[in-house]
Amino acid sequence: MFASFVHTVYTLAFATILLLVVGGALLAVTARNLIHCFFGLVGALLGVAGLYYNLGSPLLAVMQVMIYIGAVCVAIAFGLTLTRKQGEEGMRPLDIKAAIPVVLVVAMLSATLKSLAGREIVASARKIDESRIGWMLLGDYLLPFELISILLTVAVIGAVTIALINRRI
Amino acid sequence: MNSPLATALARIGIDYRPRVPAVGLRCSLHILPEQIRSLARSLAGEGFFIETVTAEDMPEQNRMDGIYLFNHYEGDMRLLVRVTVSRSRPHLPSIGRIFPGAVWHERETAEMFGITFDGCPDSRNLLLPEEATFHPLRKDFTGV
Amino acid sequence: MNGYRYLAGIVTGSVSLLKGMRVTFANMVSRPHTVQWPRQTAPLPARFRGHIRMLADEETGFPRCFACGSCARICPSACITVQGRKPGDRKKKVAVRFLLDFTKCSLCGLCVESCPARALAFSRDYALAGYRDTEFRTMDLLEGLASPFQF
Amino acid sequence: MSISPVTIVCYLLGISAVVGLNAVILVWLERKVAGHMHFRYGPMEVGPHGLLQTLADGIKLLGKQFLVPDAADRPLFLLAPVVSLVPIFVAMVPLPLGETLQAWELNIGLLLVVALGLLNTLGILLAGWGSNNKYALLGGSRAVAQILAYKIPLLLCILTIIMMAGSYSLRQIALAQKDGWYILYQPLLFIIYIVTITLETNRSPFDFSEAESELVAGFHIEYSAMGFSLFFLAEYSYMFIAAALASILFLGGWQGPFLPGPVWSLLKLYGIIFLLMWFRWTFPRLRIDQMLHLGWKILLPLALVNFLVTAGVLAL
Amino acid sequence: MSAPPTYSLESTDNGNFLLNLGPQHPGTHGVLRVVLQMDGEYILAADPVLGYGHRMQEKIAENMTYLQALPYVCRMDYLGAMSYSLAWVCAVEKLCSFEVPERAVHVRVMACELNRIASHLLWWGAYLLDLGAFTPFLQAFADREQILDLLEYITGSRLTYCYFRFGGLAADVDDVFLRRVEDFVTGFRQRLPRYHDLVTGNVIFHHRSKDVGVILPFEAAGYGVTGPCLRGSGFAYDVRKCEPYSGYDRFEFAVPAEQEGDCLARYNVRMAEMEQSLAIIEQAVATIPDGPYRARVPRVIRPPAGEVAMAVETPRGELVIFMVSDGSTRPCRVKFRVPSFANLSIFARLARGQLLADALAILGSLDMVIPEVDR
Repeated sequence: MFASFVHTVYTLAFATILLLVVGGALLAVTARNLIHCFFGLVGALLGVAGLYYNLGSPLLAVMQVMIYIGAVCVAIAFGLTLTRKQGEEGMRPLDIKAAIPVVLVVAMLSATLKSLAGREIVASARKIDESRIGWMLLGDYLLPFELISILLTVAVIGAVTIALINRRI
Repeated sequence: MNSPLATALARIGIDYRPRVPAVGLRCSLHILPEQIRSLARSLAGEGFFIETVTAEDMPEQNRMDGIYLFNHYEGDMRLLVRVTVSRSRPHLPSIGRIFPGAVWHERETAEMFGITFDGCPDSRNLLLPEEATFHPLRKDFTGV
Repeated sequence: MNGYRYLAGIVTGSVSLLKGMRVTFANMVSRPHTVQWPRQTAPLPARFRGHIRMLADEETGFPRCFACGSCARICPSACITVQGRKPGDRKKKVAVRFLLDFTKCSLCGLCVESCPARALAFSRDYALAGYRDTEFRTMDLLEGLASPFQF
Repeated sequence: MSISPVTIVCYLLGISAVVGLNAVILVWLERKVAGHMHFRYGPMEVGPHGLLQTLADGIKLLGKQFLVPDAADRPLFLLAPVVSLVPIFVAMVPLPLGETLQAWELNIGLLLVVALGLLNTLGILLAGWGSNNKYALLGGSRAVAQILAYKIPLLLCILTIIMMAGSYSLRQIALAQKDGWYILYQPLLFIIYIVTITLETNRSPFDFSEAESELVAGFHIEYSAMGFSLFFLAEYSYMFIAAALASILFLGGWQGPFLPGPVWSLLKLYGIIFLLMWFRWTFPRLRIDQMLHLGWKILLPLALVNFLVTAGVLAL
Repeated sequence: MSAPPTYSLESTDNGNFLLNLGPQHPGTHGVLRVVLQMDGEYILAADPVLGYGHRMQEKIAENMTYLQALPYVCRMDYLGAMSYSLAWVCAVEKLCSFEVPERAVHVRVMACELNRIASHLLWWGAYLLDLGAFTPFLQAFADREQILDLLEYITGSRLTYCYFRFGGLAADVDDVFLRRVEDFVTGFRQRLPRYHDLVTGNVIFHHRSKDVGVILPFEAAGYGVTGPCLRGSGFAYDVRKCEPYSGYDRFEFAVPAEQEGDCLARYNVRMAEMEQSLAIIEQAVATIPDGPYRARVPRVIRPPAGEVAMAVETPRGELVIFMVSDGSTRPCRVKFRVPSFANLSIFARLARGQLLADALAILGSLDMVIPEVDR
């Protein structure tokens, strides 16, 4: 009785996370209002963080929140607040080009599901030591790590540039 | 006596006749509407500042006087300038492009007395409502 | 040199902030200046100008006002209405109606100064409140005073 | 991973109690501090020295109508206070307020708290945008500009501490200061940290997003009743979290002589909150570009130099 | 010198928008409305909209006797009401050539200077409030309260005093008052360093006010800027010195002036002015003679026909009452040349290209009283 209640709660929590990911992603691509798109993206990224957590890596989940929501999304928001010109209303987000990613995603998903069919899915990764991640990032994966850090710099510089283009004073 | 006031007045050919400053005025002039701009330009060149632009309504004599007060930051050089205009169609040249601060005074005078300031950069009402067309400081104004 | 100025700026700036914080802290531990009205009241000065009130004649207890109307004439906001009548046995008139429109009064005190009978004085009421504006629109200053016309 | 839902519900109730009580106390404290700094008494009428004034105000706010402006973006407008408030409940989970007083010992607790602190800005942006009011919009965009300036020095501060303690766990960090609080080793870092949390909690002299004399009330200009009080609750809860973090990172958390742990925790925490209030009632507000200058040109280099020096000392 | 700002309600493309600052906004100190055309946080153009508190004071004065208009005059500038009363009574005294007893002159100067300090204190607090600091406002109030107590002691009123009369005062002052004034002067002198510690030296305050809202000297003349705003731009023009009235030539005081013309200069001028006012009050208390407080003047004032311009240095600058008398009991034409009006007219010029926060700091530093602008 109690166990089933716990199970229900977990299922509900997982369903919420899924809803956040899928709903957020859909909102991000279909909403006509730019800020709605933005918050759809935030929701989707938060949901992904939840997925990471469910997969047993809280560190990754927290990093997801910190980097994607804290840094990337804030940089996007910064850009948004500086460039409120066109696109707030009347943008047509769905045209024929939108079909391409949809087709790709459907193909990828079906392939994944097909390959997983019949196997048991275990939602638990091995517990990893954070310090090992640190050593790996500063050792074997130093170059990719540094390359990724450029992403944020570019985002910030991009925001500043966009801001400066229209500055008349 | 080589005060800025005398210099400014001499430049446009007006005699400088100082008054006893018991009434707070160093000099009082009565000039023609055409002269006001050149006077203002000459005063601006000597460093005078604009104190106010206003008017006085005299319905018995069927005239209206535009009144300008100038003063100098060196002190005690208040100049009163009166310019008589017709009460029925009052027009004055604007000095708003010479003294930018005069624009507000002219807007106020225009709405209060119905004097049109030709060439004033801004002719909206200042203190009265935007759509008001009455002129409350005229003596015959008794209320809306 | 620039680096020195940069650091010096940070240090002097921080010191100035600390100075300010010292002042506010000193404020905090000093005694508050407020008067906790209505539990405490600040002293009213002797010349306090409240709304005007009518003084009574010491002998008769009648209003001192003889309705000359000089207060009503001098009042800039025309908030005084005064009427008088002559009692049979006296030479002077006595006010029978003295209304103050306190909603218009600007408390300038010109009426008190102009009164030839010294019949007006400032009251010391300052916390007036009422349920209707009419209570202050027509304040009857003769209320509570005796009248030669009452029988 | 196997915490029963009942425990979770208990924790949530406990955290709600802390959030609510903290807000009540802080609002009262803020009014009192402000009052006495102004030669006033502050609230005096409801309860002894006005202790219950906040409660009365809360009840009043409950009874008020929550207005949604016609022109507002309704879903965003309604979502904003929730987005501001909800992360607090999660961020309070790993905070240790005593030896045993901790909802959940999490090995990455510090990162979690810092990450969730970011969501406050999103709440402000949401409110600013959803209100469809120019003042609110300016407030929202200021909040976003602000976060870019203070987050990096803040993270550098935290990284330095992590480096010194060798752990992300708040409990471990506090325990690592058994022999000497980090404030003794890192006084400069403490100052930088205090400045950044003033920025993070949107308090004067950095209250740009609500800047009363410029933007009237900034991002929450259109909020009334419960919407407004939720923002209020969020603001004071973020203060609580930021101050708790400061007491754990620099002042040894609950550790101290004579008194029990939670008492020490609260003393340090409210001491830091008092410092924030003291700032607020002393300083004029900076201009937004001066704040950016402060963040990028003063705090960031100082924090970076401090970080490098600490790393060097630790490596030796 | 440039033309006034032009803006159009339609030009909101390219990210610009119009911001309606006021008429109810904590930064405008009254019912002033400023329409701002903004590009993000920057102001492209500002257009002050006046008249929300317009009461037609000039027409009121023309419809009243000289004495009746006296209470109304105070209502224009409720923070410097003494100076306004003084200007009105001095204008009438000049028209009628009344003599004022020496004692009354001293009390007038004392009351006006106390009022000036009170007004500057309020400005000090309100300006810091504009910059986002709260404590200065009430710290200033704590001291201002003492001045109001003093003025209430002699006038019976705290804000709109109506204390001066033609030829003197409404009532005499006593020794208690003089002693209290002396106490206040010494006490306030001791408290002034706290003001400087809290604000003047503060690094944030310096950043917010230095090089912000610079009034250039030639602009000051073009707009007729007066008072501390003018003296912050390098002109030591003070009516009390240039055209001494009401016995100001008997007292020794300096006219503080600064060269920079920014908000900080205006701030420093006002702070220095408070000290000068203290010096004047001190001298007035020390030299106050015995004697009548009011000259005998006719009960009905009927000045000879003529015109008079009476200039007075109010806390905000030069007030000129221009009065035309036609020999009747009522003035024929009264013009109030109010200092805030001139000082506000330069605001649009100063606000252009500034950040919103700076514009409000500039507005605060000009020390406006909106009922005075609107009249």
